[in-house]
Amino acid sequence: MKIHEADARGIFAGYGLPVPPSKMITKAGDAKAAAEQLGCPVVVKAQVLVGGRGKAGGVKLASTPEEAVEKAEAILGLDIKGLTVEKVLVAKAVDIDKEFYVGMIFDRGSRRPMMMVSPAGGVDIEEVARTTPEKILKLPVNPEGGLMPFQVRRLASFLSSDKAVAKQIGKALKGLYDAFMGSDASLAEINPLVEDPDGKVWAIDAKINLDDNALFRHPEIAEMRDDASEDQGEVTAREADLSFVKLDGRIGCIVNGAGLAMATMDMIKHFGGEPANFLDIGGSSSPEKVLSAIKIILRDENVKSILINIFGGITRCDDVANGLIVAKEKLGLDIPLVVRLTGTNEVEAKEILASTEMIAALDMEDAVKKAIEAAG
Amino acid sequence: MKIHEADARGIFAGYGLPVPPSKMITKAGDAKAAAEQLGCPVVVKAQVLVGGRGKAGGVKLASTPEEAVEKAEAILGLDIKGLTVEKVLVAKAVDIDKEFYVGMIFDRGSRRPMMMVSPAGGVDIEEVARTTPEKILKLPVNPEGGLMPFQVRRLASFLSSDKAVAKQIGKALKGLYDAFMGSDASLAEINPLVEDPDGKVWAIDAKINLDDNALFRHPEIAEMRDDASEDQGEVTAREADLSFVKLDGRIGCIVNGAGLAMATMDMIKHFGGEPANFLDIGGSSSPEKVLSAIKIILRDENVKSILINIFGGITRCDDVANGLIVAKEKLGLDIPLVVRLTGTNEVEAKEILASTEMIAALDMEDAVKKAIEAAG
Amino acid sequence: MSILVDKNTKLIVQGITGRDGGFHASQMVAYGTNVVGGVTPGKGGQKTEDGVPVFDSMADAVAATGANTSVIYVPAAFAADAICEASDAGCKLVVCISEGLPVRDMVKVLPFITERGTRLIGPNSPGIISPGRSKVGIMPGDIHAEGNVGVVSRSGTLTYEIVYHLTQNGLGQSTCIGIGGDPIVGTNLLDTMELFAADDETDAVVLIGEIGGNDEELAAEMIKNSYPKKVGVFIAGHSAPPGKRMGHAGAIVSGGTGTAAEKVAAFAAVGVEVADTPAQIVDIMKRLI
Amino acid sequence: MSILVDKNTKLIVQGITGRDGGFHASQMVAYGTNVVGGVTPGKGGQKTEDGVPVFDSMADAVAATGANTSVIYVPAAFAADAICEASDAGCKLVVCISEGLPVRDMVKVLPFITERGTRLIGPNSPGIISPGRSKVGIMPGDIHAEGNVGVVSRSGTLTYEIVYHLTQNGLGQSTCIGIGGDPIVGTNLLDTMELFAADDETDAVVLIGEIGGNDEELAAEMIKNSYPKKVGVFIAGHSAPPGKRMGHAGAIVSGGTGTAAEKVAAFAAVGVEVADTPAQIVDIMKRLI
Repeated sequence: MKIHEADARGIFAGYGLPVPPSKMITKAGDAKAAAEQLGCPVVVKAQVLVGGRGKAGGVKLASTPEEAVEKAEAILGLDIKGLTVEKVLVAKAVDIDKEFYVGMIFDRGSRRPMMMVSPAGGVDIEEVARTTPEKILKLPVNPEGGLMPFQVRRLASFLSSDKAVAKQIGKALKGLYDAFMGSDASLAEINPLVEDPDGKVWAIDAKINLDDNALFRHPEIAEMRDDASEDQGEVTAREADLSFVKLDGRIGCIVNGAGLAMATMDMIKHFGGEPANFLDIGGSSSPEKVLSAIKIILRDENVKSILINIFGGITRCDDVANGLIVAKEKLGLDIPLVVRLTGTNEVEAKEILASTEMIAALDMEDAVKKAIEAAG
Repeated sequence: MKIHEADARGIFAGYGLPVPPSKMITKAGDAKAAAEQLGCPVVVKAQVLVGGRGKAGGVKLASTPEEAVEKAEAILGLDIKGLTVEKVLVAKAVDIDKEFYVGMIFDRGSRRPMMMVSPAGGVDIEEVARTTPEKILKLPVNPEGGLMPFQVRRLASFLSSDKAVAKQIGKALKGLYDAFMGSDASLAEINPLVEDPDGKVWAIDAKINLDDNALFRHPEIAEMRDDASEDQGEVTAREADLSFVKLDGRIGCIVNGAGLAMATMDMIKHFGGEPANFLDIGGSSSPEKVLSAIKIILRDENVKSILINIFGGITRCDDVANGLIVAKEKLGLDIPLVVRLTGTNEVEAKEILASTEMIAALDMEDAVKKAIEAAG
Repeated sequence: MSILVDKNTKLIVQGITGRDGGFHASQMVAYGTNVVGGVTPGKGGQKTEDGVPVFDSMADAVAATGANTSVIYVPAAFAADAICEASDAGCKLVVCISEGLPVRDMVKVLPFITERGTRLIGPNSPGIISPGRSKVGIMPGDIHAEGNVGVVSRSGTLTYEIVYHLTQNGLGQSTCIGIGGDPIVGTNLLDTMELFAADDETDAVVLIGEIGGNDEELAAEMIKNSYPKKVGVFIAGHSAPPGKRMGHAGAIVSGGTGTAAEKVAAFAAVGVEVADTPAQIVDIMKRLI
Repeated sequence: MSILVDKNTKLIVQGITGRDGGFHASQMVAYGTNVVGGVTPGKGGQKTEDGVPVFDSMADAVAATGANTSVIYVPAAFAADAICEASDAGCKLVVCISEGLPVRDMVKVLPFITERGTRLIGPNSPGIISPGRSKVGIMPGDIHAEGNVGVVSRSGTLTYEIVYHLTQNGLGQSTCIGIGGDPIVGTNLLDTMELFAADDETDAVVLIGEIGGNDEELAAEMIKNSYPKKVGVFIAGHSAPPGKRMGHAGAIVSGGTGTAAEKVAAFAAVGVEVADTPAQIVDIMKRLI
């Protein structure tokens, strides 16, 4: 789950990170009071759950309260990668002398939490990793001992040779580690962590992605979810316990299993079609889930045919077939459905669907070809 | 470091353990108000830092506030194993249906924290271990994961087959583990943890010994130290950074190193004498430490001779010799000193002591024999 | 031989009285797996319809049955505890079917079980099957056939799809293993490739990868540095957009790395054929063997 | 051969710019130990009086020198971190002289270093010496002599006392090791006995135990189940009262167990001679060899 920068700043501040004070506003007029209270200059930042805000004009500096209002007006309502800006953060600006990147992830290789730091901050860290990998230091952390002092010293001294600055950075790194582990994050980063001309260190940006599987432990964080800033199909799918990603093609897909769903999309492309979505109905799927899946796909007007590809194992084919019958009845489906069902209770499923107009397919490849044909 | 039961109860309560309410008092008359406030019956318990209070008459039940005052009067001023009772705890009494032992230590074998539980509670657990070891379940705990739910279930079901009771016990075990680790204890135990006739679980006793080496992390616990309830020689020694244990013999000992100090005491016994103390002046010992050591030994009027046994390594023999000279001057020592110095700067040390009346020894055995002789 | 599970497997099903655990316990018994017991805390003493005894704890179950393997079907919030319990009770192989485990739980579980010499498959794994010998998981048994092709996969149903094609075309399997779709799993592609390398009965390996991470790239590197078996590959997720989690927590292209194209290129660079469609893997394997 | 340290030991001194670390670094250099560097954070780039280079971190020190061993003289509150740092930097042997480490720190350190294949001696150890080859610790070098008696001890100065008698009587030592007086140490009596068992140059072992724990009882059990070397024993603490910590955190008789009498009885039961005084150990060892 992604949360807004403003919420991530709040979490970081709670772990003692040096976050400049800020105010979240939704009306441009409120920027004046915010800027006056914080003291100018301030920075006005679009709060949307995508990267690249700066390039899209979503981050602006203001040196007077009046200018803050102007900048807020310019940013509110902006469209950034398909998302409309409805909130902006007004934050006390910090003079920047040096910029660092500091981040925490889980590392697949070491199977450990891992801290990554770079003295090349403020830019896309993946770009740094590609072009100048020697500017990144990565250290896996044993969770039983936590981030150890010797690791903190090593990471901090990689960023600054100034002892007073390195000490502040070290404190920030400990806070970042604790925030990452404490909130069950899958990513926590500050880009940039900056040193101002007085040698003081500030976290002027904040990003935290949460581990969806651990949200049950953090109800206060789960409440930070901002459905309005996400694709509505994906929100509905999540509520129906389906895994869904919207794409731009004409062929809707309903598949059981993430790997098979990706392979189905790939095969649609392979044979010249374009998938409209990724949709995994998961393991033990009921007729209701199938109904929800079809509803979600039908929200997309581009969809011209729907491909159902099920390899029954834990999923029962008759459950899927029953869901399709219900969907047909309730939604009066008027676009072609191509159905491929194999595995558990396959025979029963075929009987259920025998008298319908749905297009039966022999196997996955046949199904994909028929769905492309049906989409026209 | 040992702390009073009342303080241990406070720590346990902070970790959510079911500790009945109580009041600490120092005047018998205050027992009335305490008993009235808590509600009778109450139990009045001597607060001394030794075990076996019950057998010594230091724990009594009172069914009225007046009786609580009587019992407090009887207990205050009592001598328990050489310590005078100056504080009593008045605690709400609990009806006991079953008694359990639950405790945490560090296990040398597994090099892990270890939980020990027994359904034979309320009695000396070491006696249980000797006579019916099958009544004790011990589980080492990996500190990175903590006490895991499956371990809690196993331990709790060892104590009670009643699910509702086992659940409460499980919660208490988690609290005990957290209290042990959180306060850097070397021992934390509840003996007994009890089940009352309504099936409710209570921690009616509390014992926590702290790891002296970790007290720097717990200033609030370090303040619970009660010097008045300890041997004054040992308190003074601790303040002088010496390791000292008082014994009953006539020969004082000053040795560098715990093993050598024990071996010196053993040898005194072996040759028919009795050591008056264990005293380790430690590694890098200064002349001041030697002076402090002699002062502490001289507090004991039984001491008739002092044996100084030093094998210099990190300890310098000349430092010790200088300390002896200073002690002689300042304290006007009139009891015989037998001195054995070997190792680092031995020659210098012997020069320093050459003109004194101290009895020089060739080796450890010679020194011990001379000290016994000198004590007469 | 096959790897990890065979006729010597003595299995305990953790969560056997639950819906999924109960269903699949029966399926495994029907397949011929030696299911010696089940565990559900508080339900010890019962027997399942198949006559499998239920115990309160893994310690009890292992003591009573001598089990060496466990398979886990408990809810995600309790799965980390179940894994540790199985390991602590002495199971040397634990297969975790449960999905949705917090990653932080996994990083704490791994040192615990490693210390006890336990291998974990999963979490979020469809399980392992050595056809004709033992099935430990949720895959449909009847699509498999005995043979000499090892299959290792990050997927569930996609594996069934490919195994189905293999079996239909006379390519039986030594062992099929789904390592699980999470970013951090107990046994990864490389670990499994090593096990197949040492298995006499496995002549060739089908590797079914997907987007996310760099396990496939590392496998390609391993093959380059000499690998004793032939390998055919399928990669899912060519059409996946960056930054989106495609179902599996581990299937996400981030920062332009972990793409299907990169993985295909890595295999191509070391001369390993990658199939365009699941069915094509049959042709590749027939050529290799 | 000797055990653990020899002419191949390349040593880093952690805390080399401190009082104790500096003094003993010089002493070790003077003894002939191959001290290749020292570490004190923030003091990298300096050199000691003996010309030993100082580094900011163990990672730097090991990278620059190829060191395989470290010895630690930092204050107790920083010692756990120093142990982990040495292990993480690749040292396979770490000797911790510092005393006063919280036990909770130790239980967290041990899994960290075990995973990295590092052996820890101590904490609160006087160190290890293989006479004539390498001295890593604080023991006086000149009381030792080369020979074929292994010495393992829970004490410091008591070990010197006994080694002094051995040397005076012509019994040189292969290696002398003080495992440390804390209740939880990285390498215990048993571990060390196993190392001596496998050492060609060690013909007999002197075991110096003390009250507390049951390491000595386990050693007796090990000897009973066949031990390839002769063993002589001294136990300190016969006159220690129960419940009192005798200096060492580990030296405490609790609940009537861990007494010197029990330990002597355990050895007597398996036919191992226990000396009444430190000097007597010489007679025992002369009879044994």
